[in-house]
Amino acid sequence: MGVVRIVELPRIEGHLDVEIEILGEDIRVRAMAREGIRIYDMILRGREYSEVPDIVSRMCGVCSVIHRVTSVMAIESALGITPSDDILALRELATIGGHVQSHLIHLFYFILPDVLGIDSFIRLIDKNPGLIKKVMRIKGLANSIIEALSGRAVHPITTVNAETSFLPSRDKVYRILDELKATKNITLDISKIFLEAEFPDIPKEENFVSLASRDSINLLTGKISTTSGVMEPQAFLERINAIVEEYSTAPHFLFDGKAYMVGSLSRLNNNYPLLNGSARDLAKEFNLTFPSNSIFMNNKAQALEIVYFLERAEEILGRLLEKDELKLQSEKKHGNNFGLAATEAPRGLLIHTYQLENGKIISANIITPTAQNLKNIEKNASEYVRALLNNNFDLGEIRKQIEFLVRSYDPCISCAARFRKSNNLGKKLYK
Amino acid sequence: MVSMKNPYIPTKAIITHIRNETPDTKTFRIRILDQNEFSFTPGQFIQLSVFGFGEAPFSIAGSTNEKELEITVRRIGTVTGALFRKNVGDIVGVRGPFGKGWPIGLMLRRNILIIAGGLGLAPLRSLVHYIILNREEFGKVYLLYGARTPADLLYKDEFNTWSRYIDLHLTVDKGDNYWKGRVGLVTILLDDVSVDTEDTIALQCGPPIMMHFVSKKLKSLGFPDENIYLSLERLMKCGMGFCGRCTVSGRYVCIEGPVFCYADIKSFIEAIPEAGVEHA
Amino acid sequence: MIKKALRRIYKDKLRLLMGRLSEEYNIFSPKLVEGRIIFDRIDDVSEIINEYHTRPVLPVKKLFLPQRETLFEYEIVDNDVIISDKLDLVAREKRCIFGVRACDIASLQILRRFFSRGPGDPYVIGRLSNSMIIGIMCNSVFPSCFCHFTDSGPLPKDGFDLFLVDVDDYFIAIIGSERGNQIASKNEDIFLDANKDDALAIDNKVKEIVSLMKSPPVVDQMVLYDAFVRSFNLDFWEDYAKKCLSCGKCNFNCPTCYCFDIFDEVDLDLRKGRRVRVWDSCHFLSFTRVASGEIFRRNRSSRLKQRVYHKFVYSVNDIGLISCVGCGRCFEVCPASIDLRDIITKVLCG
Amino acid sequence: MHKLKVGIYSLSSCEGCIVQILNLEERLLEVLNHVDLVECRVLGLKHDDEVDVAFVEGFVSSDEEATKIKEIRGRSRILIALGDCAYSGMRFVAKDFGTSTIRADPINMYVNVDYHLRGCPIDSEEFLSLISDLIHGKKFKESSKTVCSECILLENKCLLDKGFLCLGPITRGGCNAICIANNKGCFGCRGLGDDVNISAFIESLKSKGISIPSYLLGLLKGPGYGSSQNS
Ligand SMILES: Cc1cc2nc3c(=O)[nH]c(=O)nc-3n(C[C@H](O)[C@H](O)[C@H](O)COP(=O)(O)OP(=O)(O)OC[C@H]3O[C@@H](n4cnc5c(N)ncnc54)[C@H](O)[C@@H]3O)c2cc1C
Ligand code: SF4
Ligand code: SF4
Ligand code: SF4
Repeated sequence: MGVVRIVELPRIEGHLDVEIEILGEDIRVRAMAREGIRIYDMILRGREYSEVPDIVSRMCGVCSVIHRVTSVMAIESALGITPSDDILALRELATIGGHVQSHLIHLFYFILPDVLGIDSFIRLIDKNPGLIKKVMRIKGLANSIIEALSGRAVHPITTVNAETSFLPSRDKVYRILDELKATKNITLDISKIFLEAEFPDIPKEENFVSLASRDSINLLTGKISTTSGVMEPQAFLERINAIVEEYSTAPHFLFDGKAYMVGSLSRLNNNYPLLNGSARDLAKEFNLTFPSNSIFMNNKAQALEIVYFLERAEEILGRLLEKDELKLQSEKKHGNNFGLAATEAPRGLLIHTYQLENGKIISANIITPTAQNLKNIEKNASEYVRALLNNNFDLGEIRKQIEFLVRSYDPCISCAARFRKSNNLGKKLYK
Repeated sequence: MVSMKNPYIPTKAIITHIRNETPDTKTFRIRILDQNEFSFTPGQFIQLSVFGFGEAPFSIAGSTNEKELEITVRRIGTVTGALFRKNVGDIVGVRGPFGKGWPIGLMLRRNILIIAGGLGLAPLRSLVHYIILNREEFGKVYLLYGARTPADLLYKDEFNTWSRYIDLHLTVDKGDNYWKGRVGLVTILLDDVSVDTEDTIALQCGPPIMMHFVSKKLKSLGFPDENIYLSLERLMKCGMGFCGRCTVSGRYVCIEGPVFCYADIKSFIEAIPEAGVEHA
Repeated sequence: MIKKALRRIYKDKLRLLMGRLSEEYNIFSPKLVEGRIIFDRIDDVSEIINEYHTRPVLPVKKLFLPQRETLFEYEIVDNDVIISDKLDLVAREKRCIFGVRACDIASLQILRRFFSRGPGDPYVIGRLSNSMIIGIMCNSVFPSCFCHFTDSGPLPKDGFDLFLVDVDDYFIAIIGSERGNQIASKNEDIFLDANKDDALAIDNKVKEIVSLMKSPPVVDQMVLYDAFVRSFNLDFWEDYAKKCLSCGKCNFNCPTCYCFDIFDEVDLDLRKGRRVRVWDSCHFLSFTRVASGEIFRRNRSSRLKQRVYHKFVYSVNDIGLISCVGCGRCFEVCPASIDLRDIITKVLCG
Repeated sequence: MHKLKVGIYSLSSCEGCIVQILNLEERLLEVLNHVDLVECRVLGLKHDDEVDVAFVEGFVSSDEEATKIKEIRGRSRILIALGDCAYSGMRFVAKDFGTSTIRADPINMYVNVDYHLRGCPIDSEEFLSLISDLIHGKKFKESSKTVCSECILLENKCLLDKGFLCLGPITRGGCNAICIANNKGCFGCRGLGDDVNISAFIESLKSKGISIPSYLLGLLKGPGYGSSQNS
């Protein structure tokens, strides 16, 4: 039947082409990252470690918070610094702000048009201004959490750490708490739009990877949970490998030779028992069951997470306010100059590793969620095409559905893209 | 206590007439509301507000005996751009007049040599009108005026009238097919007239580079410093000597100027390049 | 020896006094905000800090000529403009500024003189006349202080209502105006009679402070003026220009730098707008940029000289006073550490 | 009144400048009352026709992107470079980006740029004032202040005096010294100010005992390295 190329898939973060090739029974979908090269792993070499957080936060404008926090934690681990619990709590708060912001952009600006059959969220300005205002209010709230903790919503300025002990003023904290309380119902309202939406059901996902959690859904620390068990991040790193596809400027990752999925859905699949509060009630109300094998459920998982994270933020703030003084001193032992941090970005597992020498970076490796998802996207999209063909969908419709499917992974190509097709950099970086 | 009137607040005024002078220059006639007359000395300026865009200084180009005021404006930026989009009947704001104008007292019964370049004719036009109205009070009057091209000459349709009273000489930097007059910088016109340097007051206004050369030439012709006057252009925001932007050597161009005597300028410690005064 | 009337205020009575004053006046004072001491409105007298050893980051001028101020607002309706003057707000507010040091008091006198010229600037002058000034004498000096040289401190000559000199457990209050006098007589329980030694105590304190100060040898101000006039074209200015970063910090931090910019701000509808003024700096290239693109002080040295000459020459021509009060703020904040005392010494020594 | 047709485009970038625009929330709605946003991939808007104003974020890293920026210029009346990527090829954030093997060309290497909004990310207030100027037909003027002077207006304590590196004295203002207000030295994401004095700045760092990063010396090298392009 031929080849369909979706050029610069609209409504995702970054530039991705998707090529659907149908040659009889042979169906292949290629996720072709087109973002120009932004080789962060390379430009970090030779830099002072203190410059790293400012630079890596520029990997992505949507998830700049988590990149910043992850790099700081990896460098701390290289220097033998263990941040105090209070520092971790403050960082988790900032991260939550980032996640909620990112999920809202994904769900409303990117996915909602698919649900409503329109081209853009901004068409609702006239049709449903009330909804737009609600979404903007919650997004504003998420941003104000980031701002209070790190100075700016995009490319945060500080990361709570021992060196720059920066604390939000109590004023700001109370304002945020008030707003969290005042907007509870709005958050529930807007999440329900996705929880009640009908999505296609394709039970194809199998390999879910995320941080393993103990008492709340972990975002910053912990082991990694996979279908082959829970393991230390280092062990996980040894079992994944990057493939350089000549059609893509981003690496594609496999775990034990197989495609796997990271993101909201993986987090909930692996940690569902920890989902509590209103999010849990909502899951029950809408008969959602986790683990789920459908990628479209990733959208519902994000909607639940928005509710969960905002309640979690309220809880953390309340807890911190009760303390007379926060402990911002970190423990310092001798570091061995190698640092690794595995965290949960809005879109899934994120790993930064750095090797230092005399305070300078000699190598860096940043493994982003989207890069880890790309193979999975290709695999599931191929199967979805087959299923659609079997149901006699025409190419136009198939194209739409594939866009929807790819979008549901919430891909972020800005983070993932790493090298140029024409040179061997990719091969060098990922031997 | 606080004085009654707030000098930062412009008086409302209405545009009553707009005339195109050149492709980028227009003359606006403005009537100040609730005010029957507007008195000023030629050489003074006003601050004109276009609400929403800001305020800028413009020389008064009209006649002293008229109730309405005229300014000639070149479109160059924010305020002038917005003014050009205005129509007859639109409201603007006016503060002023500000500054000291041409030294009319000193000029009485003496010969006058006026040298203007480009838009610099605007503040001199009101002087020309004044002289014509009071022609018998002055001796010989020369007006040497240069523009870039014939199309850039301001107030062309007044030249005939002017010529009946004063000695008008024109030049352009670059002529066209119809131009029969002089071509060259305005300084060449100084060769066309023979003035008595002792009893002539020279007044100039124009781009800095023009005034620089004119001053040099006047000096070489033997004009005493006391008989040369020029109008300086500096950035000014308040017009009342507060914002500090227009000072030269600590002198406020908006209140002590814009017209300065060359002899004064020479005593300034800061360089005034447009007057050809460069210390150090 | 001081000629003005003196009283005694025991330190534990200060808050009581400020409390009473706050019933009539809005109180402004140095106050601790996130680790910095800044001049600001205080809601409660407990915010008045007892710490007299650091001075606010920005001088008191910001309370009279704010960093940013709306001069008037307007509304464009059909083809008309309705202007609403913001001056009323200024005129209505009664303020009491507490904790002003001698150098800042002197700077207010300079601003008063300057902004009274011509039609007068009703905002600055309005605030000056609505504000009661309660000064306080420095207990120690900063490394950059040289108010003795400029004859502006440590004891101010005039321009205050009350001026407190810190002596052990009490203040000697110098009555500087009729308004100050009234306050004293209305609060006799707080303003006790001064002891006959108190005038001497002030004298000693002044001597002590002056002896701590690193100020250039005092010269007659006309001598200083002439020396500056003679030095305009000397080469050493280039050396300073090489060091100066043209960052403009010295302007903003100087209690007597007043230059400003004015512009209009308008909402997207082009209906409601306001005319705003903000501080500007003669160190910026844009300061003298005219429409034709000409910049009259393109050389860094000409801009640096503009600031310094304004203080010691132009200001004397204009208002009869030098407009440096010897606070040293400009070089305290200067990233290049260009010390004005150094410049003065150079100028005086030839 | 004719509403301006506006497009937002991105080349190689993190799209943070667009996120910064989206983060205006309700104020963005007000802007959208006055302009027609006709094209923006992230928002799913396609237009392929002429626009009055094109905002472009990101730098050029391939021939494809070079073609794309020329195509955009060809159909836009006013073109605005958004952020440090588009303005300088991200040199002011990543300092030596683009000087090595990586291609990161500022867009004005390929097309005429009418205005720049500097910073990484752009400052939302500055974006709003640019939009307002465009709507009202004014010329946008970027700040002539330095970050250092904006910092003192906020009455922050100087970080240089505390011994931290801060590029405020040589960096063009307009961000309201947001980094220093958050207790972190400016790293110069808005590029150099008017007539800055880098060698004097290096001297002053030396005298304060602050170690001098190598890129500062690099800044001294060539002319045109970030000098004002908005004039
Ligand atoms: C005493 C006096 C009398 C005058 N008389 C007249 C007169 O009779 N007629 C007349 O037309 N003009 C006159 N002028 C000049 C007039 O005031 C200016 O043309 C006017 O202020 C321009 O205002 P604007 O808002 O339109 O321009 P602006 O928007 O202020 O800009 C004008 C130009 O300045 C440059 N510029 C300004 N700021 C910057 C910046 N930050 N960065 C880069 N470039 C910048 C730009 O090149 C711009 O095109 C007079 C000026 C004075 C002082
Ligand atoms: S010039 Fe310097 S020392 Fe003098 S008053 Fe201003 S800041 Fe203080
Ligand atoms: S503070 Fe220092 S470096 Fe900055 S402009 Fe003033 S003199 Fe120059
Ligand atoms: S302070 Fe410096 S680094 Fe921070 S936003 Fe401003 S220019 Fe950029």
